[in-house]
Amino acid sequence: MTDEQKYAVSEIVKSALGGMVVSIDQPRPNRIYVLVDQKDFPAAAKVVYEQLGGRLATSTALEVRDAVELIYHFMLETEMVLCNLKTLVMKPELKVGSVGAFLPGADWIEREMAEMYGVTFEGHPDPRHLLLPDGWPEGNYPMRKDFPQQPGTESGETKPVVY
Amino acid sequence: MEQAQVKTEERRVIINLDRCIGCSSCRVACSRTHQTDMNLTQAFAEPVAAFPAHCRHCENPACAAACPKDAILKCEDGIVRRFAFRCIGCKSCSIACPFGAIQPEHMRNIIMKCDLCYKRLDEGQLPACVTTCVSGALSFEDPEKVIDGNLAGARIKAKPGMRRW
Amino acid sequence: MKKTILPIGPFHPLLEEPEFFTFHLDGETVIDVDVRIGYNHRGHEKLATGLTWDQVPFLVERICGICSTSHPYAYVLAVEDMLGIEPPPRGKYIRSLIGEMERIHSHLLWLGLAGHFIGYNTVWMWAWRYREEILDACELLSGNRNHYAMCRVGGARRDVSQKALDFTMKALDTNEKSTKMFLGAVADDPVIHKRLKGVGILTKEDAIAYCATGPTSRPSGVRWDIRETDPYDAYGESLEAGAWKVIVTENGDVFDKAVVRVLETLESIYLCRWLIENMPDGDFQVVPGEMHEGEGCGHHEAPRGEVFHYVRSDGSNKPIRHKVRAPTFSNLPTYKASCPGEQIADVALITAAIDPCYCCTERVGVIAGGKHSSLTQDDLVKLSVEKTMEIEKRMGVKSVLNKFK
Amino acid sequence: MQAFYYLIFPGFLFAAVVGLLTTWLDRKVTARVHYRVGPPWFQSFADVMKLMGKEVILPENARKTGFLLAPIIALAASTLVATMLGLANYLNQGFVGDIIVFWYFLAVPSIMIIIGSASAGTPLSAVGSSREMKLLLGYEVPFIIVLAMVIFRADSLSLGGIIEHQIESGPILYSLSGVIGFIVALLCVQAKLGLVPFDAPEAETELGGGAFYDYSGAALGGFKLSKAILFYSLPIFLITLFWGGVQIGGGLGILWALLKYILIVALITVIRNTNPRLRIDQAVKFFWGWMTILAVIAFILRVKGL
Amino acid sequence: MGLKTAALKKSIWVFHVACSPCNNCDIEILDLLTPRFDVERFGIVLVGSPRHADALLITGVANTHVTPRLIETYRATAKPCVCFLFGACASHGNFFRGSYNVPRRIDEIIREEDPNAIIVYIPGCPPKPEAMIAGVVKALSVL
Ligand code: SF4
Ligand code: SF4
Ligand code: SF4
Ligand code: SF4
Ligand code: SF4
Ligand code: SF4
Ligand code: SF4
Ligand code: SF4
Repeated sequence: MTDEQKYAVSEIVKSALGGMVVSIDQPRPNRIYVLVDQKDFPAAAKVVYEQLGGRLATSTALEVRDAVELIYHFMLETEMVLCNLKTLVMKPELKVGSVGAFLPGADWIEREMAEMYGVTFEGHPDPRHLLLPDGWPEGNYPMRKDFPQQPGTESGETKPVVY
Repeated sequence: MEQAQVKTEERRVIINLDRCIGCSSCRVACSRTHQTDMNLTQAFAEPVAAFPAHCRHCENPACAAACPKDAILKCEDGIVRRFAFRCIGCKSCSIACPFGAIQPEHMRNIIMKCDLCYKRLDEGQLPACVTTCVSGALSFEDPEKVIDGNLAGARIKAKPGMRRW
Repeated sequence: MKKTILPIGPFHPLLEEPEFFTFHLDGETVIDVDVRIGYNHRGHEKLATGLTWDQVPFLVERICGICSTSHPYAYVLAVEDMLGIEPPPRGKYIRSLIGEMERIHSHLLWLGLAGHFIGYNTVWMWAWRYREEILDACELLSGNRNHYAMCRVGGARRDVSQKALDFTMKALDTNEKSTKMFLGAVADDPVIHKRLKGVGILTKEDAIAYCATGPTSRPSGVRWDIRETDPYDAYGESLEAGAWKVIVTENGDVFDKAVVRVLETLESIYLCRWLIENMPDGDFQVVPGEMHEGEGCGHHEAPRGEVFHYVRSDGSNKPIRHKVRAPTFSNLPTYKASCPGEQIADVALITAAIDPCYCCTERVGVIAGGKHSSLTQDDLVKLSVEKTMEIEKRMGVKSVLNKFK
Repeated sequence: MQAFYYLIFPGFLFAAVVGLLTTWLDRKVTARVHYRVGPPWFQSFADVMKLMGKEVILPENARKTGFLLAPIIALAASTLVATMLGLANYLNQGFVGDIIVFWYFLAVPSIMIIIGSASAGTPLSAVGSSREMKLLLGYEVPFIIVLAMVIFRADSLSLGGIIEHQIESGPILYSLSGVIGFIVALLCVQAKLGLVPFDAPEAETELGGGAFYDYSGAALGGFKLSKAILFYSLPIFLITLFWGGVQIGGGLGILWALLKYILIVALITVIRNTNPRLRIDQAVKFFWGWMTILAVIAFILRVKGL
Repeated sequence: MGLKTAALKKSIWVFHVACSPCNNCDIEILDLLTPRFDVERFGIVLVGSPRHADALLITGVANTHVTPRLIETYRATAKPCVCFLFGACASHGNFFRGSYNVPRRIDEIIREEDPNAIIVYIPGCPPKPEAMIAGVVKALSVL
């Protein structure tokens, strides 16, 4: 695959997704970032998975100001391009259709995002805790910014002066 | 001796290379004082001599800046110390130190580093290496007063011995 | 109904990482599987947001002790992707070399444990003996036996000496011999054939649906290897030079998974050799410039499959989001596809073939006809060993042990 | 004199020392098979000594008496076994009671393990206990048939009588029925000692010590010691039954006896190192099936005079 | 030095407690059994029950899941026993100190359970197998 061929992939993705694309960007030949709307999201993922033959590497959730951003990283193995499908899930409902419903590979990662960020995946086959203990308090999402405990706090052995 | 007047942080172990005979007694003394850690690194001026490469306890230590785990810190008394439990053996400090004064401890997979024998200083004793040096090459003084061209690095192109990778 | 739970473990010397399995059984046959993980959850992703960019490689290295270079590798690739940095060739080669050395030692480790699972402890002892040599070479190359700390944004963290490379070359030579011996022992042994063939088949469709990676998907005929499909560092050049090839087999059973791993070890040995022979001179790192806003993805083919990292920066000295996906995370759910319909005695083997990190706390609840009792991982291992013995007996073979003498 | 017999030679002290040395030999040989160096010679002594100095933890639900008395009785019974054997073999002294009593005392340590672990009141120990019980039931059947075979052959119920018979008409081992009986008895001994392949009751890897899971300190030490004494006495017992006993006659007699002893210990060690663990029901099936059939064959051969 | 201590020094039975480590420490502990290091030479044996153990080899950090298990195991161990905190994680918390799932350090947990516990720290990440042997030797010299 030459770089030109890789750059052409964004056109393929664009035509496959049709009207669902809000914006598409290809900063480097092997990375595509596609933004779709929240309500189109599972449908778009289905297209990438079934029509384009994407392998779901994983998905990332991250907190932006008034939404949780979801990024599903699909590896298009034949095109040798990583296609990142993004959407913004608006606070405070934080509800989005589940990809795990038709793609078993997304099952676990959606469970993880649900417990870490409090996103509800509608239609998820098995919405239980994955990593956190079962008795973890409700409404306490460790990866959110408002989670009380800050990482990296140390109580040192001696009081050091950091130059 | 005059340690009562001078604060710890102003004195360092100074090596006079004209006197050093490369006997390594200082390393043995350092190792004995610190149980198993051989805190003192050996430097080589090939093919002439091997001599101790003491930690300078820098003003702004490069080793501490490089440590990802804050395992090396400059403490209130001016001594740059390594905290064994925090060290993860990544040896970034060893790469960062411009004097090659840090050497990995091969057994425990952490690094070791001169701590200026701070326990002995608290008891009013000189550092172990200084007391042991047979030829009087080591002294424990305020570097400002003795800079006369004797310092390691000023005369010989030092080549740190332990950087094998 | 009486309920007996065997509190085996929770800590057991031979196994590593805790997971909790629930197997639904019909007689001896598995109908459904459920896995509960989280015993090892330490909150890496949150911790990463509290560390500076250069500290994170050390943190992610500690996700895992076996694929310990894969995570920093994927992370630096992600950051380099974000910043658009191109490391100098020597740095690239050093990183790839360490990555491949890790694959060799990890596969040998797996081979040993798999031998233990089917009841051949001699395989275990021998594989780990050969692994020591590789670890020695790693120690000479990087200064550490396990956590190598060789990856840095913009290249390798340190240079490697010619002496270390020569030693590695020698270690590779001896290792090639022993790996070939293992290959002979595995591929030709009738007992192992009987024991492993046709067990725990993961079909191509399932492998794709579960998005399995690495040596879990490749035996099923899915040619997914990040080193080939998204080449980075020295992998693209070496593949073009024909130094190694991607191993793909068709059957998807446990036997194929074992064979793929052994063959991959060999390929890694060839690749390491090529890397050492073609190691370019020059600088091994560049100083990364200013951090700016952006996002980047990096992935590396770890011994167990694809490691995926995603970073997002707001221009400060700390990442605002760092996502980590370890290979087992996507490989483990394939149980659901490969275990049902198998004998309970084979489950240990199937799980071992995926090569997750087992642990002591791991207990298997057997739900059969309303009666509830617990089987442990060890019971599974034992069942597995027994089945091997049975087959041996049926075939009138003495013991495979003699092979390794 | 009686006290000397029981406590020093050939009783407790002698048996314990030889038994512990035998245990060490076993471990050392195992290590060599694994390409390791293995423990130093005093290892077993250090182990027992250390256990004696450690705290005994009483599990919460344990029945104290049973739990604590079991190791003591086990130790006493195995000492008794060793003494009786020694008296009959080395000192040519008979004792009140015969081989049936002897057989009974041999079973006592196993029964004590069952009682002790059952009174610990924890699931792991309970599983270990039930496994030990099944194993005991398993191996006693062929064992007693073989014993009966020997008794018929020697026409005597006492150990001394059996030895005398063998001195007169050659060791029992040198006949077809003797060989078959010996094999069966050896495997039963293996099970009695709780060694692989019959170590299911105390499987380290599965049950974390199984029957002994809840024992600690001196109580565990008691069991270990009793096991060690059995490790010494059972091979001697086999020699007594099948191989003409141990006569401390001339210099060569001792050497020959030692050779026989080491041979049997080596056999046991080899069996233990070349076999995987059997599941408990397989072990019971093995004893009730093959072993019993073999024992019966030996008996029939004996009746036919072979 | 009594006979008891002498015997203890020659026969250390260890029990491996993996809290939530990164596997590396555990692999190194397994390495101890393999031919290169063979700790049985020194009478060190890995046992399957904490009640038989003289020493606990604790690796990793105690996250919320395993903390109760750790306490349970410590209670089940016959005293005197030595706790070896194997690795930077166990001795200090490594990077994971301050994580939301790692509430307390292991030595704090054990000290709370038994203020007189003998705790030996073996720093390093992972400590080499030699370090563990050396750690045992050092611990024995203070017994
Ligand atoms: S200084 Fe001492 S230890 Fe070092 S070489 Fe000389 S005699 Fe040996
Ligand atoms: S180790 Fe090196 S950098 Fe660190 S204080 Fe000493 S001399 Fe300075
Ligand atoms: S080796 Fe230890 S002291 Fe040095 S940089 Fe790494 S963690 Fe810090
Ligand atoms: S010569 Fe000066 S600047 Fe250079 S390393 Fe030495 S002290 Fe630092
Ligand atoms: S001052 Fe103390 S610690 Fe430093 S090198 Fe000398 S003896 Fe070693
Ligand atoms: S003891 Fe003195 S003379 Fe000997 S090597 Fe050290 S500094 Fe040089
Ligand atoms: S599969 Fe995961 S836990 Fe296991 S070795 Fe790899 S990264 Fe570590
Ligand atoms: S100390 Fe290091 S090697 Fe050991 S478990 Fe912790 S992170 Fe892993």
